[in-house]
Amino acid sequence: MKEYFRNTWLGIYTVLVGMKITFKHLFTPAVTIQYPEVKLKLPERERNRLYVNMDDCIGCDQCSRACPVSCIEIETVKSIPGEDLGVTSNGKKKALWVTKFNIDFAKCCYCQLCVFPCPTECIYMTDIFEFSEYDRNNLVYKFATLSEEEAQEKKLNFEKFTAEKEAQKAAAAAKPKDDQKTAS
Amino acid sequence: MKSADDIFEILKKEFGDSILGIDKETPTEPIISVDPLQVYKVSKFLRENSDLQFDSLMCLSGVDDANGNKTNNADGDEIIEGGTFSVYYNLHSVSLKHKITIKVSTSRSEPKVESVENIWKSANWHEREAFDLLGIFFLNHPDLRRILMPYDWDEYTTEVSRHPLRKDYKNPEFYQGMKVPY
Amino acid sequence: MALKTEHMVLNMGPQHPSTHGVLRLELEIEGELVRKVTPHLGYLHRCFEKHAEAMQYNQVVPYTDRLDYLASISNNLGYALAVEKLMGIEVPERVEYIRVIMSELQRIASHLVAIGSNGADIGALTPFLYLFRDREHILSIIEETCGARMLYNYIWVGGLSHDIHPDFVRKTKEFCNYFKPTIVELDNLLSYNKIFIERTANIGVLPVDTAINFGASGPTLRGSGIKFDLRRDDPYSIYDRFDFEIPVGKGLMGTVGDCWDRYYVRIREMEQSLRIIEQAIDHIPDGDVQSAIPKRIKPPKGTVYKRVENPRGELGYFIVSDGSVNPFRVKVRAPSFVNLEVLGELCKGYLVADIIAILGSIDIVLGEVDR
Amino acid sequence: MYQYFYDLTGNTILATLIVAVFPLVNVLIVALIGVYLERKVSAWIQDRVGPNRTGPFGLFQTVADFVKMLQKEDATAKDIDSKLYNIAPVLVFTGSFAAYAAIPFSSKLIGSEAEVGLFYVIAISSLVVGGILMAGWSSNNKYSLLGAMRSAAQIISYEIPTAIIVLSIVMLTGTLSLDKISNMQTAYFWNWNIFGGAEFGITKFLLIPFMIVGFIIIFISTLAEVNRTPFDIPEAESELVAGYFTEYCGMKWAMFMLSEYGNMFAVSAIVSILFFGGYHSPIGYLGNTLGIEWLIPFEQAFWFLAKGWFFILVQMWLRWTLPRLRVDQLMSLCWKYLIPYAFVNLIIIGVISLL
Repeated sequence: MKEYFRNTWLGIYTVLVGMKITFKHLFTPAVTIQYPEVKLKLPERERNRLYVNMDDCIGCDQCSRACPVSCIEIETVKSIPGEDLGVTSNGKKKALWVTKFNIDFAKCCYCQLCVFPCPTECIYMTDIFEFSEYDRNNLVYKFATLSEEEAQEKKLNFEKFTAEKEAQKAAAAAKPKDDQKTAS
Repeated sequence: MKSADDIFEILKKEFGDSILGIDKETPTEPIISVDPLQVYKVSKFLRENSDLQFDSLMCLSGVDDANGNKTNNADGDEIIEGGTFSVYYNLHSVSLKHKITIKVSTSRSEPKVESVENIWKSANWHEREAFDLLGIFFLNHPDLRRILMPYDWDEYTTEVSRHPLRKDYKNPEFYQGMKVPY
Repeated sequence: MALKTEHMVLNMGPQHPSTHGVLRLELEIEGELVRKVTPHLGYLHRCFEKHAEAMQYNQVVPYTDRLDYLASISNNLGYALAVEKLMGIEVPERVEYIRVIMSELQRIASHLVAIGSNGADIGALTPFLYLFRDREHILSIIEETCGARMLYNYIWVGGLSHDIHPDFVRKTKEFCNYFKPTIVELDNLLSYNKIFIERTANIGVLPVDTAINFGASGPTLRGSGIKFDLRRDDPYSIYDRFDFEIPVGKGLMGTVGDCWDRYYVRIREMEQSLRIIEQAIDHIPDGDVQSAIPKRIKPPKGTVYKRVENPRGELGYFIVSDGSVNPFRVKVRAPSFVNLEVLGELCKGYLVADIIAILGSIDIVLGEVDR
Repeated sequence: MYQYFYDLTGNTILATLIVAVFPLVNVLIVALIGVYLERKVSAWIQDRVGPNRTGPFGLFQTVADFVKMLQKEDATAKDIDSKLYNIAPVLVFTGSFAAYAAIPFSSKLIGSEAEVGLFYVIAISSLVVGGILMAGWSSNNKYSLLGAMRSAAQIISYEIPTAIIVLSIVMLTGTLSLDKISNMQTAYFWNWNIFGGAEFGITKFLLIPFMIVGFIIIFISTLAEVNRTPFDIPEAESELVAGYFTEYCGMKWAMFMLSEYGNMFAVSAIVSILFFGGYHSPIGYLGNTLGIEWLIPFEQAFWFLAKGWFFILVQMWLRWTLPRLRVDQLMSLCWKYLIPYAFVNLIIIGVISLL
């Protein structure tokens, strides 16, 4: 019988305690912020969208090798000795034309493994997180600065250059044989 | 608190040839290898014996050793013939606070291991997962079905793509009309 | 002639408001009484183990985040400790201290979600929002240090990805003082509420021997009265330097090992985590957190099994390496995968509403169950 | 009021129509404000802001919901029992709306001064059970069937404590007509039944504790009858997804919501009539002091609505604090706790009323 009354008393008492707490919360100001108008200030180490500063990029392919989901595609073309490709901010001489530098943000898992190995720190994470698209293909960002024709033209130069080198090497290889013939 | 060697001695004395040996060089833990069809008796002994008392199976993992030779099967896929699958049992005794790892290796063509399900209940799903992902059959397991892969995975897949964790696994082209490769 | 009755099979399917993810429970019920529960898994299977075989050792860390996405720091910690043990790397003191503090913060955050969703499953929606408001503090502290809120890729093999933020220590202390009174408020609002006790006491009682036999671990095991905590019984990193006790279910509101005990163990565990943080926060030695990170991780050929006290239980990594850069096989012993097996045993003879309460008290995360 | 309109219009049908429109308008307004208030109160309790995008302070939120409901396609499952499926929402709504016939909004504004008003209200509100069972059975969905079975058991068993407490009040007042009961509790608040009714004397002070116990019991049991937390088991979101109205969408679902809020107001109106003096103001009428006769009915209507809304707010406040009971605990609470207490209360009030 005692249990019966204890249950009733506990039932009423704990319900009232609960109600006291929620009543107190009726008057505490709201904790939530109104997102589109009020934006949260993100810390500076924030890891959201990647950005590649192309004039520092030497096309060393370190970041695409480090990426676990392989969402970075880079294509480079060697430059002919004559050409001048400029110097990166920390003084390294650039030797490769980066014809294609795509990051597929639909696949990227924002783990920041690509930022650490980059020798010239040209790839880093910004705090932009609102970049949703209607079509998934728009999420593939093209960072390469060379336009299509320039890329073609660079490729052609390079092929022409290698062809000339081949020819000279063949000629050089052919010449010593003549010497041997002449010498023997 | 028994070291791996004493446990090996006790087991060797008890079971003789079905304990195949102890491997101490490879790093981090000595591993006792046991004959796959005796594993039930050995485990029962490991659990009941007063000074061993391994009452909790920490983890049971199936591994495809991929030590066979590579050949091509009928429709040109590259598969591994021969070689072994091995199942590692990490055991731990809550009361006596010592640990041991038991290894069991079976042949790859028809992998059969004794199930330890009614010694440690937690082995039930681990064994089902090893069967599902590697194709190791656990004899007299209560309900050996697939646990993680879809139930009708067998109808849509060829021999080579039936168990995903095998080293020679190849993605099926379609699964229920959906293109599988990404 | 006995009336031919048939059990009704109710499908608490992958899409259900309180199965903590995509878990399908096939209930055989007779009226409201549940006769048999068969869980069906695999709806969130993302082949973590197959991925891990194609990745290098340091690239697997972001994948381990996604196993138990509510406690990713302890997933990273487990994986990092396993590979460090395989390669025999010694980690500087500063890294050890930061790892302990971070994993204790993560434990509190994960318990907050566990308790909140357990209460929401039973109908009390308000505590869920209060707990998420507190969890926001922890997430912003961690976000300041490593840039991400939930999936951190923070603990690497041999060190950490970032050093702690300059005002990390101040903010953590602030959080500790802020959090203590909210636990008391939660206690009054939910733990001692008669209806909550009525719904959880004496429900889903897990006896001791089935708990050990099924390999349950974490709050599910400790709820049944067994004082087994990896931080104390199989100490890893520097947990043996801190004194904290291990809360155990005592059956205050019913029999030992019922839903209420598992719920109450989690609350006391949060207080213990606060104690650990307060002891560790003032003695973080200085040093470089990235000094012991090997340039190229190529562990020797061999196997390792390392286990860590994840907020849901014993998280074990079994790694087989064949000496190359990619791990040969990574098997994860997920605590929720093993604790879920107990559900079949636990739910016989209870009502449909209790299944939800029991599932909430075992606190599973499907990312870890299906890997 | 009917007489007033009959003289005005002349034919009976038009008059009854006008009289019937008043409670309907009230139910719609209650639903309109109720849904909005439910979201705002839950937001304030949970330290959130609640809807504030549609109109100033989010006032048009319910209008937006209503329009959404209107334009929603009435998708029904394949093999549902269409006749029952369509009647169910109508039945549930009429069940809860019919209770307004006997409720006096003010001395002038009353549907029908039926002598057996209270008896009629309790009887008609059990019509809802039929509707819910039909909804649960006809939507051919296991969860709805479970929800319907639970709610049938719940509403039927919680009518008994309500009936007992109503009986104890009727013993005191002697009449079943709601109008007369509220008239008995005239003038200031200490004449209300909760404070022992109008006559002065020893019985008034003896009655107070039992009246308070009676009020708590009837408040809990009417809460259960309306399926509000902690008794919202038929549509328990976390177990049965949405109970008996899982398969309904669009206007049919809105009918269920309308009847829920209508029922909430009807129930809190009955509680306020029985215990808190119906439409009588606690502090006397402005009309009397200023001598404006026609103002009094409006003041009475205001006080009646204020009390009704106060109880609705308390119901909402309870909803966002307490977890949900299980079905068998619900039954044991009713049969083992509420009914015994109600009986004891009945006997004691009976004895006191004889003094």
